[in-house]
Amino acid sequence: MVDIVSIGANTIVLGSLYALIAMGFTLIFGVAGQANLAHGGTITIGAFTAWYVAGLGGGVWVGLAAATVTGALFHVVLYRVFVRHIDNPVNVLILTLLAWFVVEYSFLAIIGSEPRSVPSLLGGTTSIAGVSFLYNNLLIFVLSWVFIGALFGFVNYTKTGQAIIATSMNERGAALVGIKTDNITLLTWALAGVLAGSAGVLYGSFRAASWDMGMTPLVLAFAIVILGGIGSIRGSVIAAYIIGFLEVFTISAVSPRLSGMTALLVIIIVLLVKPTGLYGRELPG
Amino acid sequence: MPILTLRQLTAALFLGMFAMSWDYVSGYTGQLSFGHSMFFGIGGYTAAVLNLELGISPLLGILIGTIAAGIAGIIVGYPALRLKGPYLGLITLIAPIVLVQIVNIFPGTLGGDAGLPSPAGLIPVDDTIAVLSTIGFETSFEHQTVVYYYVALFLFLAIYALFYVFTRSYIGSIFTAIREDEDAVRSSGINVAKFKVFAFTMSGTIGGLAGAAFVHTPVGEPSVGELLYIVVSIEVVIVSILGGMGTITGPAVAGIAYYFVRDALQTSSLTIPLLDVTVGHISMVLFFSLALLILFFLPKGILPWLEDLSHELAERRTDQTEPTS
Amino acid sequence: MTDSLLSVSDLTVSYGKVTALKGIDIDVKSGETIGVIGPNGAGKSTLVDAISGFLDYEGSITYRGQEIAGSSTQTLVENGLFYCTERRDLFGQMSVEQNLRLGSYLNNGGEDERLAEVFELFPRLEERRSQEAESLSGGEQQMLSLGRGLMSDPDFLILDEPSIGLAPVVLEDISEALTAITELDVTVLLCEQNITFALEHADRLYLLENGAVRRSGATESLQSDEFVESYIGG
Amino acid sequence: IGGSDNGGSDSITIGLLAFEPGSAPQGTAQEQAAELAVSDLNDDGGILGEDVELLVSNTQGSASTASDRYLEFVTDDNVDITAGVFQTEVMTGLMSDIADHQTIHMSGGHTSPTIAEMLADDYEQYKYQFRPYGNATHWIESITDLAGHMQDEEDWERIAILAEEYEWTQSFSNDLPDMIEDAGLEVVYNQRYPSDTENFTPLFDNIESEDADAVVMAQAHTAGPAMIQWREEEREFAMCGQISQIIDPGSYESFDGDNEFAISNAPAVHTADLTDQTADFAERYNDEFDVYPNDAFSYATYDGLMMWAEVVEQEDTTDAEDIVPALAEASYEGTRGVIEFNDQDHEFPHDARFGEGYLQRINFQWQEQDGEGIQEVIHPDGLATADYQEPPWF
Amino acid sequence: MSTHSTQSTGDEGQTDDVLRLEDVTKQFGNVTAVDNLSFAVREGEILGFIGPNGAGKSTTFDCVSGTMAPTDGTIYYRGEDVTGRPQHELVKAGIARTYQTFRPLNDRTVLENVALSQVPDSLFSRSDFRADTEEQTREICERVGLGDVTSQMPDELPHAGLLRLEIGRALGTEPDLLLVDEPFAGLTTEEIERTADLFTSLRDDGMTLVVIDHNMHGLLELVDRVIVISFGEKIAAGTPAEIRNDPTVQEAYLGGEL
Ligand SMILES: Nc1ncnc2c1ncn2[C@@H]1O[C@H](COP(=O)(O)OP(=O)(O)OP(=O)(O)O)[C@@H](O)[C@H]1O
Ligand SMILES: Nc1ncnc2c1ncn2[C@@H]1O[C@H](COP(=O)(O)OP(=O)(O)OP(=O)(O)O)[C@@H](O)[C@H]1O
Ligand SMILES: CC(C)C[C@H](N)C(=O)O
Ligand SMILES: [Mg+2]
Ligand SMILES: [Mg+2]
Repeated sequence: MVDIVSIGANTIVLGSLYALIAMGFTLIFGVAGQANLAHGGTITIGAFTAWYVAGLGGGVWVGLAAATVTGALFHVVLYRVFVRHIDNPVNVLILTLLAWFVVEYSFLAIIGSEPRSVPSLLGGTTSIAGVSFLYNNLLIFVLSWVFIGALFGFVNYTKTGQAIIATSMNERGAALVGIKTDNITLLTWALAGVLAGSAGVLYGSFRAASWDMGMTPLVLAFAIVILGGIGSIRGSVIAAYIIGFLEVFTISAVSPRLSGMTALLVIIIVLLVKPTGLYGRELPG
Repeated sequence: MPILTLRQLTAALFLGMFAMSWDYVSGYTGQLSFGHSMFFGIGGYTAAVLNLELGISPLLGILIGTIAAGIAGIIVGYPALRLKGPYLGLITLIAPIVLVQIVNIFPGTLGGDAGLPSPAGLIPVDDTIAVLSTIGFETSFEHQTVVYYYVALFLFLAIYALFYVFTRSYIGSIFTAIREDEDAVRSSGINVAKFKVFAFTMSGTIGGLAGAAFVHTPVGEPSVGELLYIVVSIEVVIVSILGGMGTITGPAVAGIAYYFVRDALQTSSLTIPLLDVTVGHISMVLFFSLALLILFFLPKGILPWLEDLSHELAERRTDQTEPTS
Repeated sequence: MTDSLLSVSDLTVSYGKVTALKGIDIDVKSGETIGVIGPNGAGKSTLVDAISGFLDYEGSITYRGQEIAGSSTQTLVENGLFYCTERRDLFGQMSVEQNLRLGSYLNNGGEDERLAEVFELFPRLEERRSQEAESLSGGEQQMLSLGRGLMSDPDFLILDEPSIGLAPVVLEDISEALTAITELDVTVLLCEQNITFALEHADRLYLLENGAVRRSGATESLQSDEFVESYIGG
Repeated sequence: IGGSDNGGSDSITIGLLAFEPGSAPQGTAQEQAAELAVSDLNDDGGILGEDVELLVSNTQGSASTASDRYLEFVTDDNVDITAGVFQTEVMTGLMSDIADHQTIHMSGGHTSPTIAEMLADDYEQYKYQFRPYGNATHWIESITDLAGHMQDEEDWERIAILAEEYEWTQSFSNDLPDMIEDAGLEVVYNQRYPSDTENFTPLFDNIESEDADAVVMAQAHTAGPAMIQWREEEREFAMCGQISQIIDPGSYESFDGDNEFAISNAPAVHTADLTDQTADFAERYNDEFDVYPNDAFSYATYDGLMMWAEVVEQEDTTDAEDIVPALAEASYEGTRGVIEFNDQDHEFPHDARFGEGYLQRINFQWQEQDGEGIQEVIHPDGLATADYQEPPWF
Repeated sequence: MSTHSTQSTGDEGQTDDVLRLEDVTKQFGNVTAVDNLSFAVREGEILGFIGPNGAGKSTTFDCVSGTMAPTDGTIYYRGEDVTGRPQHELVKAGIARTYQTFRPLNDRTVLENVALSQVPDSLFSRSDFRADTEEQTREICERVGLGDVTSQMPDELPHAGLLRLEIGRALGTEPDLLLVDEPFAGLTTEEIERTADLFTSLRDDGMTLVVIDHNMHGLLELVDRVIVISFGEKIAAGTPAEIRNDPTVQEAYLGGEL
């Protein structure tokens, strides 16, 4: 039985979660032009930070705050120590991929393969227009939109935001107008770390934290950025909801066995028709 | 050489072949594929299913598997004309993910997640082979291992030679030119589309050939874990980049090294002093850290680095012999 | 030479084995317009790249009395330098307006007024204000590059071949604009191939050849110099 | 030529193939059980008067790595027996190596009937493999019984089935529905889902909209998100099935109690008195490793090795050609009951027998007592240690 | 090497027109870059193609050379309708062009850059291009003035060198019609003369050239005939002298100069 109301409700929650997951990736990849596959690792780090802090009795909100710090810290280190010195984008891609694997296997060795449950940020349920929502899911929705709004405003309407884009397009040009490109890129990475770290906490509270939890979010983030079109935050948000909807719809109304597949096939079709995604800009060079 | 090393070398040779097939299209033309396992998988599964279901001989099965993978190459090559960079990367990444799901949906013929049983061997090594017995190989396992080692070696060398010839010919120079600037190539009067599709087709064909042969040897099984998973594709990319993109030789050799280094770390029971864990326990952490450092310090890859190094040495030597110029 | 804004002495720059500049001395005083001329490959762009902090060098470059080695381009920009490069270095997928506004990245206030001035100087840019820089015509890109420079309200403007690719009418406009700029006490370092243009604006000239200064001096005095005349040719 | 001839060395060697021992509960449990077996055997004077030695290798969950490690065992280390492996996808690839090397393999956790079917197809080739805990077809029988029991006790009528996309879950999707219907209940939903699924909300929505009383889950990897979402979303159906990860006695802690009220089928839990040895073994194991035995990984690995040792002593040889028929005939009183293997004409040769006097499966529920999670047996009746508890949100 | 198709399709073929544009229009969204432009290029001439910045000159070249298809209109090359044909086919038919912003292949030497246009455009050609074409490639390098720097990398070249490389690569395709976009930009007077001499000698060898440039000294001395466009439309055509004195052109383009 296909229940349109619950499909709609689930899409809203899932799309928000996916948008949140993709946001940090969009910032570095779409806006600053570097594909950071360690994003998957940052999500894991965020989730386990919250789990650990909550386990120490710090409470999950403190855990969330801590996760923003560890996420940012990881990115800052990754960028300062490695990425900054690399100019070939393919090498950035592979290096961050390897960094992600190092993070994953470190968690496997230290924590083990069993999933851990990150406590909900908010317990309980409420009912809106006859549909019941977990407070935790509403929180995801709200937080996601707060981040989306903040990021959108930041990138499009602040000088620093414009500087991020400028740096990604032409580093020499950015230096010429007085942008401290190094600081700007570092800031971008740190911000993305904050986003990915917090996404990890929410993702973990919804789906359990485990050493290999980064894969799905990473593929999702990648797919979302591409489907939305590189460089477009709006595109990413829309793509997140499209993918969320396709997943929910396929599971509910078609077959769970095809759940991943429909979204992927739709992406292929969209890209064949619009090779730069929904709102993408032409790639440089 | 110990018999097990020989066997591992056989498996490592296949990794080298997979990596070469990636390098041919991605390293040379710059069309990055994150899902090359689709070709290994299509080649391998086609050959295995034909043999298991229809009893088609391994050789014919491999041929058909190779062609099927080549056709897949054409199919991927066309969108590659429209899609650039990461957009293409995503499409190629998606393809094997979808294939894995298809395999799961048809567990009957395709074996599901557990894989299919091994199809017939490429070369039947029923009993012991006289020649080998005289040089000290005893059991039929040893004989089989030796025979398949040579099969793999032959295939490896053949593929290497083929790619080498192509990439060192004018085709290679067109490929790398496409990687640098398609418009410049077009204005030189060259049909870029034709060469791009060709690169994918040939890469797919050879990747499929390697995959198809792989499942007919004792070192390979027709299973999603060995042929289709994202990690398979990713490994091939890592190997090629560490070895040196766009060199064929680099990925070929790095494929073999990769296998053995990883294996050595995994089986090491050495205890790391301060941490008090064995190397084996954190082998993957060490392995990927090592790979990361290599990539960081040798951004062009190991082979190009060695080449630069030897040039430098050679220059220094000539500088010494002719002190003034 | 206490009032030197920029002072270059014994500057040597190499690209690997190629030595592009071989011990050059140049001096720029506040408010001057200096022309650097010379054949292709003489080292003009190398010189201004080094001055703007993009290249490692031997010798000395001081800007406002400070050695620039070790300080970044950005710091120089903060100190009033702006460099319009030969390659233009625009932000390809940003609009014309975004490119211009980024020109005044470090300046607060007055952005809109300057934007209006630039649009007055190059009406073409106003027409194209939301078009991506990359898809502009060559000449339009050149205008944008200059416009972005003006947006920064510089004290010291370095122009590398600003006349490249500009239609004669536009060149006239730019010429006027440059005159206006120099009248505002902006110091200008102008690398030019277009001799007419250089002669028109420069107070003093340096003639570079093969990485070395062949002649230098006040424009009028050099105009009658035999060697320079032969270089300027027909 | 049998590779299992203990070529003159003066110890008996066991090669264990474990998945991430020390990191993953499955491999860790296998390693612990094998260690306990080896120390018990050595305390008892070894096997055939020789010391017993244990080698452990990590399969990394990959068929090709497992194969490499296996070959090292049989060619370099000359092991007398191999044991372990918990993934069907790894085992499938290994079967041909085992056939080539003709060394006995005591399996330690993989559960797909297909492995036994390989023996049925070509016994001579694959006869070296034994499974002292049977296969998934027994799990679904036990689960059907549970369903019938709950129909009586809790009015379960409508059952949903959700199976993770793995080979071993095939019988859950294909055979279980008929069995449940035969037992007089209704199967209202039957789905397989990809093994990387993390979002169960829409699946649970569907199950709820079918008004199911309970869902039977067959899963070995996705229990984390499934438990969390079931509990937090307060789903109004019971959760049972073969939920591999919650059989792990440590799971209550790692899941932070999210698996409270969930039911799983299991070969044994430490609270179940399957035989008078069960509790004793579990306590000894807990004393040794500070954790209770986990699933077949612990119980069957231990039993399998002890049974093999007994047969070796009895036959006075480790030669596989002698031991295979002897094992096939043997009867051994293990920690969970009497182990005897199906013979070669059976549908599932060399899988342990189930039923009266042999092995049986239990269903337990995670319940909380004084802040601690405890695995209470709720079925079958004879072994039950507690009554079923209904989740408070129902 | 390239077999130029010279067959004419019926009566459209004006024998001495190498190239003819009829009502060519190119739009980008709502920007009309080329607007109903028609003109012809005669065999063996050097045609100057000028106009203000953004007038649509480069875009016209793009349409003619197959870099992009025009929105509307027809392009005839030697009487044959070639509108919208892909660039590589047009190159084989004999149309080559240079780009205003240089596009060297930065991974290879000058010689190898030029050599690319000598490479066969077929997948299984057995001709080893190195042996029999290296000679030719070197000759081209000599001719455009890159003889001394054949083994340098493009990023080591000064501006003028890159320009020569751009011309060298175009010559490598052995064109009949060469479209040159701003060859004089950034060159010294002396360099301009050298480049102009090169073009004249190419014309003497039978090539037809269309040259865009803003340097009126250099251009007007070189060309036989000039076409002026503004806002994508033709505003004047004639000999250099006529163009110099045309008030419309002075107003729209030349300004007070000359
Ligand atoms: N990246 C580089 N690598 C090697 N050599 C270089 C590099 N850049 C410039 N050169 C060389 O340095 C010399 C000076 O070049 P530069 O660009 O400064 O000349 P220029 O006077 O600006 O010439 P133009 O008028 O053509 O712009 C030239 O011989 C050039 O070949
Ligand atoms: N992709 C595009 N999208 C939008 N407008 C474009 C695009 N490409 C070119 N244009 C516009 O078309 C007009 C013609 O451009 P073109 O490059 O042909 O000019 P041009 O005559 O060569 O000028 P210049 O002498 O400055 O090089 C310009 O105004 C330009 O901004
Ligand atoms: C239930 C699990 C222990 C089963 C195991 N994953 C298998 O593949 O058989
Ligand atoms: Mg210059
Ligand atoms: Mg132009």
